[in-house]
Parts: sequence; C-alpha cells; structure tokens
Amino acid sequence: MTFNWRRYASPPHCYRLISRILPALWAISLLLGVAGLLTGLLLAPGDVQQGEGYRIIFIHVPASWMSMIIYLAIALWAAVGLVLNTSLSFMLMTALAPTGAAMTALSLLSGALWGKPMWGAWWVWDARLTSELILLFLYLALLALRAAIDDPRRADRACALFALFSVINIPIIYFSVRWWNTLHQGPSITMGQAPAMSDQVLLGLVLMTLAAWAYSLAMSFSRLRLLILQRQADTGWVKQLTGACR
Amino acid sequence: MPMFEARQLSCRKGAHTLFRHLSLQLAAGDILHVRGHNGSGKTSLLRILAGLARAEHGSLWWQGVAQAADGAEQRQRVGWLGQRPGFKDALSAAENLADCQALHQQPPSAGAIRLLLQHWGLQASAAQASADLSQGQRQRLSLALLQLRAAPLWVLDEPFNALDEPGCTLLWDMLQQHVRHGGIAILSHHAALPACTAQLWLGSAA
Amino acid sequence: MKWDSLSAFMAMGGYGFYVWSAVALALLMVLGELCWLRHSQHSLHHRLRQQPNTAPDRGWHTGQ
Amino acid sequence: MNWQQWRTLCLRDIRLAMRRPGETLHVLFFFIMTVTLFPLASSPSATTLQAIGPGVLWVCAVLACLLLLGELLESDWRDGALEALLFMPLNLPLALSAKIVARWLCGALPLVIVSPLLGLQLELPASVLPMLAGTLALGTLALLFIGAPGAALILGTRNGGMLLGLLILPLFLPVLIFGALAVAGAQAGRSVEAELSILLALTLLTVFFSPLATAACLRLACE
Repeated sequence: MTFNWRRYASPPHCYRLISRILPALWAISLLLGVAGLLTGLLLAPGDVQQGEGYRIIFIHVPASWMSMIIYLAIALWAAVGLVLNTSLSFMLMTALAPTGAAMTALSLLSGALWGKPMWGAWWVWDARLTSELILLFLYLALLALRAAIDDPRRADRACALFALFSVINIPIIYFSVRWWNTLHQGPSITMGQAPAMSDQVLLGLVLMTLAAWAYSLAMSFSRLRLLILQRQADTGWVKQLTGACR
Repeated sequence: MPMFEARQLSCRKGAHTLFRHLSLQLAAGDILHVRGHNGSGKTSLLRILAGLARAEHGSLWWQGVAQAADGAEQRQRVGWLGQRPGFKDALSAAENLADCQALHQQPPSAGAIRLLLQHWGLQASAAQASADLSQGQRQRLSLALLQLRAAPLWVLDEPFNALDEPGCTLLWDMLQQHVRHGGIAILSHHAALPACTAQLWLGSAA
Repeated sequence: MKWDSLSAFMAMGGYGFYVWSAVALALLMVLGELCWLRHSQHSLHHRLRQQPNTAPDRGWHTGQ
Repeated sequence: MNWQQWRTLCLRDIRLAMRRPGETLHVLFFFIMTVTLFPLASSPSATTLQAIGPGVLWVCAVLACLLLLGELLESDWRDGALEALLFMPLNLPLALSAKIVARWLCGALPLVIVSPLLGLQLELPASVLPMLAGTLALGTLALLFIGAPGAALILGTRNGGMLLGLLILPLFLPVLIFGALAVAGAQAGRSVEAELSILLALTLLTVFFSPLATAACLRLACE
C-alpha cells in the first residue's frame, strides 16, 4: 500500500498525527536542551582570550540560526500555500512566526549580553547583529499584519505575500548593512570569528542547535493544533472532539 | 451547452460557511436574479462569479472551458457593478467616460460619449466634478460606464439602488437590449423582479 | 569536570552575571511561549464549547 | 496592454494630483519641516550639520515617501477605481507601474527640486547638491516601487497607515544606506562610483519586479 502523503494535507489527519508525535518532540527538546547546557557550561574548557564569557554562544548562536531558518521556513510554507492553495501550509506559517520572533529577540539580547563583557558596550553596530535587529522588525511586521486583518483566509494570503516579498529582500539588506559597517567601522569591531573550537565546545553547540530545532518544532506544532481547531471550528470532527473532552 | 456555468461553489466567511455545492447554468439571453436576506452571501457569490474573489471549492466554466482559479480570464468577460461607484470623484462624467474608452482600447469618440450622457440624462452636469452629482446621478454614471464596456457577462450587485423611476426603466431597457444581443446578466435585488428568466435563493428560502 | 567548586561554577570566571542572565532569558522565552500557548488553549476550548459557531477567529492569538 | 493605455492611466493620475494639489503639497511641506527640525534639535554649527546633513535629508525623504505611499492606492480603493482596473483589458503590473510613476512625478519630484535648497541650509558644499538631487530622484523612485506592495497589502485593514511604516521601512534600508553613503562620499570627496551603481541597480531591480508583487497583493485586497 503506497504511503499517501497527501492524506496528511487534510487537517483532521494532520491533527491526529501531530497529537501523536508532540509528547515525544517535547521530551527530545528538553533532553537535548539539558544535555547541551551541561556540556556547554560544565564540560567545555574556558577560552584563552574571552575567558568564560564566551559560553553565551551556546544560547546566542543557536538562537540566531533558528531565527533565520524559521523565517526561511515561513517563506517556504507561504510559497507552498500560495501555489497549492492548501490552508494547512498557511496555518503552519502562522504557527511558526511567534517562535521565530522569540528566537530573534533572544539572539539579540544574548548578543548584547555577550558584547558587554567583550567590548564594553551593550549594543555593537556589527553587521550580523544589525541584520538580526532588522529581521526582528520584519517578524513584528508579519505579526502586526496578521493581527490587522480579521478574515483569516485573507490574513493568511497577505502574510504569505509579505513573507515572500521580504525574504527576497533579506540578502540585499544584509549586503547593504555589511557594506555600511565595513565602510564606517572597518573590520575592528565585529563579533570576531568563532572561538577555538575544542570538541566539547563543538558538541555543546551541536546539542544546543538540535535542542533549538526540536523546541521550535514542538512549539510550532502545538500552536498549529490550536489553529486547526480554531479554523475548523464548525466542522463535525472538531465539535465531536471538543464535545468529547468536555 | 450552457454559455456560463458554475459547479459546486462553496464559500466560507471566517469560521462559518455561507453556501456549499452551489451550481448554476446560464445560456445566452438569461437574466438570473439572486435573492436572499442580508448576510446570506449574495455579494460574496456575485464577487466569485465575477472572478474577483476565489471560491473555497468549485469552478467556473465559460462555453465549456474551465476558467483559471485566479479569475483573470473570467474578469475580462465580466461587466461588474459593485457597491462602490468605480469612477473618480475629482474627474467629470465626460472625463471618466473618455478615460474608460481609452483604457478599453476603443477609438476615442466624443460623439459616443455625448450620446451616452444624453441617454442617461447626465449631459447637463457633464463638466461638473462627479463628486457634486447626486447619488442617483452617480449610479447612472456607473451604468453608463458599464454600457460603454460592452462585456458579454454582466454581474450587477443591487443595481437598482438610488435609482429613480425613469432610471429604473432605463436600466431595464439596457438589460433587455444586452440580453437580446446574446449577453447574460446576473443581478441581486431585494424586491421581486418579474422579468427575470431564473431565480436563485441563498440562505433559507423565504 | 571543569569546575572544582560550586561557587567557581556560579562565578563563571567573573562573567557569571552575563552567562546566567543569558540562560535565564532563554528559559524566560520558553516559559513565556508555553504560558501564551496555555492561555490560547483555554480561551479556545472555552469558546468552542460555549457556542458552536465561533466569532471570526484572528489567527494564532485568540482575541478576547 | 499598449503604451496608449499606460499613458492614459499616468495622465489620469497626474490630472487627479493637479486637481487636488493638497495631498502632494502637504508631503512637500512635511519634508521641508522635518529637515529643519534637525538643526533646531541638535546644533546649528557647520561641523555638526555637515556631519549629519546627508543622513538627515535621506531619512526625511524616506519618511516623505512613506506618506506618499499611504495615499498611493487609498483613494482609488475607496471609490472602486481599483476594482474597475481589474476588469480592464490591461496588464495589471504595468498599469500599477503607471500609477507609481505618476505618484513619483507629482509627489517625489517636488522633494527632489527642493532638496538642494535644504542642502544649503545644512551647510552642504555646493558641489554636492547635484549629487544629492540625482540620488534622491533615483532613490525616491526605488522607494515608491519597493513600498507599493506594502501599500496594496494594507488596503482595507484597520489603522493601515501605521502598519505601512512597520511593513516597508525595513525594506527601505538598502536604498537609504546607499543613497546617504553616495552623498556623504561626494561630500568627503571620495569617488562614489560603487554606491551610485548599486543604487541604480536597486532602482532597476525594484522597478521591474515589485509591480508583480503589487499586482498579487492588489488582487488579494480586492477579493
């Protein structure tokens, strides 16, 4: 019996699939998070230049990667939704946005916490950090657009169009911020290349990145379940479901 | 084979569904009267049939050919009259008509515009800015623009609004002439319209 | 094990404040999203059980 | 879609702007006022003004373009002219480019014409003024084209004007950065060949591609 992936495009099946794998996903993300933090804070050796302060990279670097990857995922699901006109991909796009915004905020704050001991300033006009700030503005724009339109179908398509249009601009923005940064500051104040990568540090980073991935998936799928229930409120299976767990 | 056909249309507003599995066939010369109380989805249906909005499910067929979902082909065939006037207030009636003529790639002819203005009783205020026209005159200008576009399929949302008695007769004559030339008209109106060839009730029938 | 005593671990070579506040921020973010999820879940189930045809929904955050 | 239709649309919008000059004039006064705020807020000394001059002029031009974009489709949306446009036998992206160019001619060119005077007010050397006017002319065209999809997205939403700023200001950054750098470079005597060519590239990129996005957003707004 060939495995029919299309079956999971319909909300009821997708809802059941997610409900089954969600507990496992939360467990994995918790496990990875704890393991990553332990290796990062306990096992990894200190860095010769930056002393112990560099350990913030175990929070900052995965958060920055996730903020970028989630925005690309949002743009991907936006494109899929616009082409195939499936409401589920729009829902997944909507479910991803808040987690992406939270990751961007965390990356900025942890970047500031890292900059203070290293360069003595809470905010450093480094190309990467500045682009991260602009990415936060784009996330906020996406969430504001979502909140401003009442009709969910139209809000989905508007957010999808904006996500696609802005994701094409991100490389241009990053390029122009780097150009501006090197012209004014010169290469002196940058976040510097990654510290000497001993294997424990590498292991810590990999574990924390996987933890960030698992956490983002778990949180987005939980939010997706709510969106499916909300969007299919008047269908039979939702009434039966909510009726059953009264 | 019907000239215009809609199959299994369904439309949702927010979380609840307005109509489902709605199909209709119209041949040349038909006038369909869409009825239903407020909020029954009359305007949503008309916007779907005009190719403005996208139905949740279902498809539109023109002379047996399925129309693209984004409605671009369908809109080229439709003369649309919505709740909004559809012309610029700052420009005069004559300017609006001339622009419409140019944008429809018709040869610019002041005579045709003068005829239209006289037919719709707007020649007296042809040079005034459209903002100063009365509500009835503005509806007549919208109908004049519709007549200028000469589209085969007319989709009119409450065309009789704000029209006085002579205005209604003018609209009826235009509809009859359009239908006699093999066109189709779909219109919504709250009161009964005896001369319509077909009726479609939305929501719970009265 | 890198650290010989708990106090050295907490001090984190003088950068304790920065490293621990970064970790605290991460936990804060996770807890914040979980509370937001719990809040949305409650108001959604409340609304679904209350009247079958719900008011037009507003995307990921369920409006009051 | 032939060029006669494009001309008709462009001329119609220009005629509308002439009939109601209020809209375009208040953007011009906004631009002049915001530029004069900066010397009052900081200090009239020549050194400070010359340091912040190009940046101030460009930021105020960006904010003025934001106002222009707020008006771009709003009036046509309210009186149904946009809906009528969808039913006409013309290529929608091209039609929208006509409207944007008309808005640029009526709304943005006055800013470009006034900018040398404001440049003098901010102690910019006279040799830099043509560069300032040139980059502003090119930049405002790029800004209007980049912002058009955002303007189409906010049609019919609550408090659209405020949302527009949040939506498109991040997208304005590349043009702002290279425009201001070009003027600052000219002021410092550097050769600004690179910044100008990138600004021109950005303008061409947006002029050709953003009408497609605007058309998609417009069809969505008129649903």
